[in-house]
Amino acid sequence: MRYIPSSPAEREALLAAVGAVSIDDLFATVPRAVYRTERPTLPPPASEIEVRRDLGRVAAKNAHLGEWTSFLGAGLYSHHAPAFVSQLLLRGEFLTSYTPYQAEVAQGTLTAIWEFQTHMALLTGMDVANASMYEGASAFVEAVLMAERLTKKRTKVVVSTGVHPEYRQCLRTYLVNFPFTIVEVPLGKDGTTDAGALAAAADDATFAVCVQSPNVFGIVETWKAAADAAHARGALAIGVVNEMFSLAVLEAPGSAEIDIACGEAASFGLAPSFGGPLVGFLACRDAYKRQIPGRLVGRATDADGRSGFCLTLSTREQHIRRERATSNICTNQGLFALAATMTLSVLGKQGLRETAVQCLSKAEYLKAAVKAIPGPFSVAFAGKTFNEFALHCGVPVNEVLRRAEAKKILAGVPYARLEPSASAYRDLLLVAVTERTPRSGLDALLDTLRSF
Amino acid sequence: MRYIPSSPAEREALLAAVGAVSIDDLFATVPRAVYRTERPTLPPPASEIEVRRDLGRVAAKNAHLGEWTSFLGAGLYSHHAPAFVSQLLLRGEFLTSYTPYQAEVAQGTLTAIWEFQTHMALLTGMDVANASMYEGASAFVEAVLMAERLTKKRTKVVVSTGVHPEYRQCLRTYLVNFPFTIVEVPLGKDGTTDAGALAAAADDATFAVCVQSPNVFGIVETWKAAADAAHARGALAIGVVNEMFSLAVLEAPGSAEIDIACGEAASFGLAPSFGGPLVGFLACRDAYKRQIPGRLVGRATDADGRSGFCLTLSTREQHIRRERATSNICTNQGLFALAATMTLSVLGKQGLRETAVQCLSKAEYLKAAVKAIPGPFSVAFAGKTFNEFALHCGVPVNEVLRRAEAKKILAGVPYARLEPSASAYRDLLLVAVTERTPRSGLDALLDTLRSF
Amino acid sequence: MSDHGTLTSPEPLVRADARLDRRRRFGSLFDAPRAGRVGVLLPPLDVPEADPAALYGKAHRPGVEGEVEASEVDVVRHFTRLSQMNFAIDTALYSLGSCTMKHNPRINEEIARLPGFNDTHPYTPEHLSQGNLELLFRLEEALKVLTGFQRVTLQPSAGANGELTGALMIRAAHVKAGNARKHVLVPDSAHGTNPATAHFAGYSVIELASSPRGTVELSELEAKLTDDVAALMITVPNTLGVFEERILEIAKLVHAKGAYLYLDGANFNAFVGKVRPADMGVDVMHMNLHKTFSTPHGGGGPGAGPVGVCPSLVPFLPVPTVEWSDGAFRLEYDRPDSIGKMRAFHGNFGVLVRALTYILSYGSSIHEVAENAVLNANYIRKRLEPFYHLKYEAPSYHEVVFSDRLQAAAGVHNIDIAKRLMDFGFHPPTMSFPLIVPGALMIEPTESEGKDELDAFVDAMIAIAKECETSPGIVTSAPHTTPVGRLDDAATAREASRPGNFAPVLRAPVR
Amino acid sequence: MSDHGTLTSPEPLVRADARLDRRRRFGSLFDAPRAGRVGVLLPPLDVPEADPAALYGKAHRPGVEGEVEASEVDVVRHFTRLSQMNFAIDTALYSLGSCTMKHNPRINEEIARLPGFNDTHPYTPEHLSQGNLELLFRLEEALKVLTGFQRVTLQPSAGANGELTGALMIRAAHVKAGNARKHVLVPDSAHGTNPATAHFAGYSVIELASSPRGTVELSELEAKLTDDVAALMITVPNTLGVFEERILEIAKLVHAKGAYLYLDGANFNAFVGKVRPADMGVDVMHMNLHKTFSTPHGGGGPGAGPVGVCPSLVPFLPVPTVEWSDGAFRLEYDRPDSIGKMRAFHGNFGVLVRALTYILSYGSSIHEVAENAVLNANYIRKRLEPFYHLKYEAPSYHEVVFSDRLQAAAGVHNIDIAKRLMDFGFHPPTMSFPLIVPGALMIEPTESEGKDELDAFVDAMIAIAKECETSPGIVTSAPHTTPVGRLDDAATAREASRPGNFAPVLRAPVR
Ligand SMILES: Cc1ncc(COP(=O)(O)O)c(C=O)c1O
Ligand SMILES: Cc1ncc(COP(=O)(O)O)c(C=O)c1O
Repeated sequence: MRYIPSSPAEREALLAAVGAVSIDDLFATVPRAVYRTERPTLPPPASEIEVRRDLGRVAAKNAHLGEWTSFLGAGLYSHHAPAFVSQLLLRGEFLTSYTPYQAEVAQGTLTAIWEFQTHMALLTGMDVANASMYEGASAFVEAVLMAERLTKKRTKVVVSTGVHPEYRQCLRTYLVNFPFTIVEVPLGKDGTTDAGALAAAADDATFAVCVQSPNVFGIVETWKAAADAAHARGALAIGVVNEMFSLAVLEAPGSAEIDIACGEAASFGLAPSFGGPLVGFLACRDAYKRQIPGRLVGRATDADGRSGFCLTLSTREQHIRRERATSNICTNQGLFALAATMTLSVLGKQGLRETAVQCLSKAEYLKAAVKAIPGPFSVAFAGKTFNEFALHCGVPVNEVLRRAEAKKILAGVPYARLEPSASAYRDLLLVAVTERTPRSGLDALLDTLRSF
Repeated sequence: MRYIPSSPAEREALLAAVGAVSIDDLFATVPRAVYRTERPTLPPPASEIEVRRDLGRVAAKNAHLGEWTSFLGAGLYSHHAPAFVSQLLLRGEFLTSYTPYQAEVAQGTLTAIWEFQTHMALLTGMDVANASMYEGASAFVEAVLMAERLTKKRTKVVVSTGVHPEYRQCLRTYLVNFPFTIVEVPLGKDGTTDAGALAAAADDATFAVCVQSPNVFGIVETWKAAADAAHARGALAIGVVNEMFSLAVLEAPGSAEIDIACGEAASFGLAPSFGGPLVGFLACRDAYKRQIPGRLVGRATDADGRSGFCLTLSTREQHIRRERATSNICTNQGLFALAATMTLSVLGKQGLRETAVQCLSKAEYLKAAVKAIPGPFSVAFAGKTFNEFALHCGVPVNEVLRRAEAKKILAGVPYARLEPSASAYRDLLLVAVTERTPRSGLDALLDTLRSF
Repeated sequence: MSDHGTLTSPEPLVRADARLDRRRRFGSLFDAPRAGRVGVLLPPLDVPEADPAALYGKAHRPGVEGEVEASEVDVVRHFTRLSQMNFAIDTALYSLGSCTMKHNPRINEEIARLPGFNDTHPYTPEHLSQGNLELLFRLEEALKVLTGFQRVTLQPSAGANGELTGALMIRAAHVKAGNARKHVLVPDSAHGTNPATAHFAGYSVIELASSPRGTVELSELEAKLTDDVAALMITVPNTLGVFEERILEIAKLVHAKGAYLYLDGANFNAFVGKVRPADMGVDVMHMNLHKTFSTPHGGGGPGAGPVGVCPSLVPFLPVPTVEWSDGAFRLEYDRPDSIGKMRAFHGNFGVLVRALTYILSYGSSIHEVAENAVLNANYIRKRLEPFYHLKYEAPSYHEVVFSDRLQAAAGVHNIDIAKRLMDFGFHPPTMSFPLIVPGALMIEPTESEGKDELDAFVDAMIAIAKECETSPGIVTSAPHTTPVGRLDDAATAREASRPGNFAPVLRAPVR
Repeated sequence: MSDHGTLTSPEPLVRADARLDRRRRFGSLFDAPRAGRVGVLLPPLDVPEADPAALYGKAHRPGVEGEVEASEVDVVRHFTRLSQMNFAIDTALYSLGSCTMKHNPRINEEIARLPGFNDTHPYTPEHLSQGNLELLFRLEEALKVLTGFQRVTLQPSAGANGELTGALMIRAAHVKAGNARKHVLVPDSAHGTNPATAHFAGYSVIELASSPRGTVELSELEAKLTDDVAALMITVPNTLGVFEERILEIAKLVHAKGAYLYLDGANFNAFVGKVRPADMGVDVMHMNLHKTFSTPHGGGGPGAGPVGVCPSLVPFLPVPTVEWSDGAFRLEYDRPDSIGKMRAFHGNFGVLVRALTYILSYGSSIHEVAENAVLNANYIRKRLEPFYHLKYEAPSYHEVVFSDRLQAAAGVHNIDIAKRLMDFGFHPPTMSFPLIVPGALMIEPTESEGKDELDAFVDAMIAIAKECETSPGIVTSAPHTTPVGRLDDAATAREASRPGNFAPVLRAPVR
């Protein structure tokens, strides 16, 4: 087999060296009842030629964003991916190394993680950030658990329903076995979380108050409302972001008294890849750093005074602290944290801002045009938005999708797909744009809407 | 501009440092009459997003081999390209370095070239090979010019018409200004070059006798016939190969007294890329190495006895010998010689042989099936073939192509496209297969032929 | 000339003199202020430009202070240079035990990058995602064949996340049966994620002391296996590389108490194609696709941790599952007993594509992976046994765990040996566990090392063992050939001496 | 901390002691016999297997003796390791003058790899190749805009091949006019390909001695410009980086004699977008797309050498040309005066795709390339002038040519300075020409170096100049930090001492 270097003769030599007659000897301690001598019932080995043919056909069955105009978002936005990024990710030194436990032979990975931490901290206005989480939803759960550890002996977490439904669903999954209650606070008419309701829901048992901005309907929330609600009761405020470009035009959670920021950073050039691998992040105030889940890289110097980077504060982690660790996370999203770091580096301050302004401008254009259509469509909420908004459909949402599909347009994500039980939002279609959506695409969607 | 690092402020600092007030000062010695102050009349700078959109659309207008079943060959064959090759070619250390003039910082490139030389020598059965030529046709021309230098004061080159017509056309182009005559020897009934005619054409003024095998009709030639014809008159024999896999099942030119082997090595995993970049090669007997055109790498040791590689015998080259150089070639096909080397390394002895046997078997299957079709088609020549053969069409060749196209099949190359003047061959379609052509593709072509 | 991949004579490749060595060093992109540099161009804005300041008022942010400013050239060079400071599988044997650092085939990367896979949004309607759903379906089928489980969820993001998924399903099943139970048993040889996972599933951890063979001590197990035990989490072969010979009895004992047998499948590489875990009585197991199934580790991730379950746990699988009916694939959310979702969207899909590519590439020969992984580890064991202490002598499978006992006498510890190995061009073994082997050197060569590379590694380890005797200072001051010397020591020491006070520099300052 | 890309203090990064440095060395794949290893799998043969021995009889060859046997792992590692021994633009400033080692944008690679371009056969029918023909058409149009020429052929494979194409067209034109003429004039500062090309076009070369400013001496030109001269081949700016101020007079003189003015466009980077060569009276010029238009040099190639021509040479262009008519692109072969073909197929198409991508990326800002290339070269000149001798003092454009005159006094030569520069992390300048500057150091930074990198390079050059005074031995024994020391010297010396007898090892032996 091409992935097993030794030739049959070399394998014989190895066997002889270890004093075995056959491979079976090496498996002698496997109970005979379960030791299999027949081959697995899989097809014969496939050559690259066959794999390309087989899986190439499978891939061709999907609608991909290179060929379709897409307004899909709802937590995952297709921004520009600079050409060099995917090419440099193929460098074996990045691709085929693992967690930089041994700093001396991993300065490349370590430097990049440290830069990722810096980017996340800068964007969120926080002091520190970790080396990555799996993705937004689990990052959110980890942030909630972290808040609980930091506040001690509290039992309640208040969550805006503007937080992505899948994130909330994950929170329920992970928290079910703890004696915690989750209180969900509904949105007001304008699509923002009602500040009063938030304050009312938080009590002295509350350890965290959580909002997302822009929220799942694309509406810009007021971080301060959550921070005030939390701090009034000695709880921590958690800010969720899954469209990171918004932070180039909107107040950073860290500047608005949010304590922990978390979410999804895939906007920085990651391919959507049907939803993964993405890259979660978690950032917080310096005082909380010892409760951060996952890895952290610090800058240090060696014995000769040379500057370098290494894993640090590891006593938080499972490989040292075991059941008392701040999380069970081990493998994280290293390569895609690197991809986001590369993308951020080349975007830079100016590119971040320009991209954000383009996203905003395109969404505003679309919203204004929708409002001008006399048909059965309207913008669902009056709140301010960034690059996504909820379209209220006076016709069945699926009919809108179908008509758009005929023009190779993916018109948006029906909110019902995210949260089928939320019947009040059954008629909403989430429509997202990015700097990659050309005017012609916007106009084609508008034409579809006008056809109703 | 993203490819120009210095910021406007840094550019000002540079200008100030050189003592210039404006950029125009630096161009002061350009005659004012031709110095342009307006911008070039090109469209505004395009972002990656726009370039992808624009050229992506252009690319989509072509029929590519991933979506079409192809029987196109005629000097360029689409063999398997191992996945790792194109990925490793993207490594900046290979991609963005130049000719390894400075051996100490180019051992990677030098080692790979030395391996390329070795592969070419092994395959052709020759003693030495060079670091690459542009592609097959110009390699052929260089071989002919080399033979002339080696024989001295002779004026005639004998060329089989089985040599690819574009190669022969190039020979005419390059030789037009020298006092040499080119004599073309026609093929016999069975598609091989007539040995008698070859011997007859060679005389004491002849410096080279040239054949290609498999020839342009896919027919296996007898190297020895050319070698005998040449050597009988003190000329050199040149063997052209442009389907290198044939050398895993067919006698090497170097084993059959051919003096110089040359041609195209693109079969080793290179993408066809509409005909370039490919990779030419030139190999010969040791005695002729000082007349080799282009670069050569040798193995050497440094002062401390460490083994390494460096450019050698450079006094043949233009940068030293100027108008007396063995060629004017400077930039060659380095990256694609590397690609071929990588492919050959992973194919290895066994993969080479297996691939060749598959090619042969598929062509034999097709030929046998064609012969069994009662319609207007026949195999044009009785000579033995490797992976390509000439199909004689009793209906217009273009009609065959058209019907095949309807099934997304590229049925072959009409010989008339290569040499419109060769009216005797007007009804021939060159049909090539490789190990990538699946049986279903072969059968689909046969179905098309049966439909006539 | 014997110049190929073997060790050189001790003659230096780099001349020694400080004056001679003027190599450049590069730090972080944040170190070099490059104000005004630009790295990307966007298309011209083709709609009227909105004014965020006017729109957002107080909430407007004028930009991200402190962000990088760099040209494309700067960035490409920076990351190229960074990469050159990394060891990787693509450069040499990477002996990091338990991590299964095997060859990562490039065809996997190619297939995962096909736009039809890579450029698809998870909320694309199902009828336009049939290829993706087919891929998920086929991967689940293949993993079912290899494990013998009833179903496999592909959603977990990594091994630890798979563990948690399994633990949550176990708990859900117990809850449904009327009693969540309180404890999870974990051998003392276990990986740190096992106890951490049990904790995050709401269980307390009871540690099982290993037998002198390094395996589960049945008497210990029986003693601790009360009715309050929800599950036993074991690792097979365990982190010593030793197979639980009495796995069938263990399973019987666990089941007799109504508990579940969880298998940490991180070491599946040792028996894939040779043993189906379900046949051993395992109820639930995660697999690390980034180990056994060759998806790249990427400097720390991503991974994927599919979990296979026995029939009784099927109702509790995360949603959605992929089903085939009426000639189409679809996502099934209507599973009332499901634990819910472990993450947004459908798992680390790109990793799953790579894993299926790998499985197809091996096909019915995939047992050769296990055979050769075990063979290679045993070869290393055999050759190094005269030089390094082996605390547990039971037969080794995919890895072998030595200790620094012999070298510690001369004041040389596992960390020193590890650092010195870098000078010889190899990635060090794992040292942080198993905790039951003090001074551990956990070596896992994987099947993708040939005899020549194994020999080179072994020769280096032997040379170091000799250096420990003849010139231990060379070892304790290693590495000598890396871009930096030891850093972690400094940080760790400082942290230990001032616990809670150590303030590492976790980010660049804003200038 | 000033750790970013500037030079370190002289403190060594690698410890000196031979005993400390045990790094592995790797030679050629041919060195390590790995009999029986396999690197690829083919699909199962799906037709009856033919027997080549039976079919071919005597002509059958059983296989290729001596070929590599290796697994995929071996091969991936080998080439990864090899690459790590190369300097490249992606790692640092690459000062190799005349080669225009500028940033190679990755978008070019991406576009050239689109299957619609990369996986197309040159004999695909024209109606199924409209995208490729459009690409060729658009690139020709863009180059026409930038050069002012009537037409441009994209066929030549590299610069030298473009030169030959141009020379053959010139000769064809003269022949058509009744007299092929005999000579081509070439300044003594010219690149070696110029005289070589003239020779291969059937002309004899007459060298023009340069003026003290390094440019064409008009009196010399007039003296040698007889009726037998077919063309003058000049380079602008020439290889000294000096612009031919009197180019318009030169063109007039040449044309007055019925000769053609050939421009070697290798240095187009100095004036692209600023001057159109046709406006200067140039009749024919090649461009090196791998220089001015950023296509990667790939360790030696490929390149592409399009040639632009004035109206009178259009009939002689190689076939085919690309034409647009009746709503479609087509290949035109019917050009009776054409010189024919320069190579098989349509040129280095993939290189052409990259070049068009680059031109679109810069668009109407492409003059910034020239402006910044010239600015950067002048900055280096300004800063190094106090330390290195400048033989020709005329204003520099894209490159500056120093010499080792000042250092030679201390016994240090250009080659030593070049080797020492490697220790500082930079690729050395060109030394093999221009021949009129003994001990040349030809430095071309290109526009894609920022001020910080220029400063680092200049600092290194200055440090070396100082070393030449204080410790010349360090310089003459350099490099000290590369995988091997000087090799070429040995070979060259041996060759010189035994001309014709030197037998370099040009390949691996068959075992
Ligand atoms: C034995 C063992 N169990 C569990 C894990 C955790 O897996 P992951 O890192 O994928 O979360 C690992 C690997 O790190 C491991 O080695
Ligand atoms: C001035 C000059 N002319 C001609 C050439 C030849 O170009 P090429 O190497 O592309 O054949 C070069 C480059 O090598 C050059 O620098």
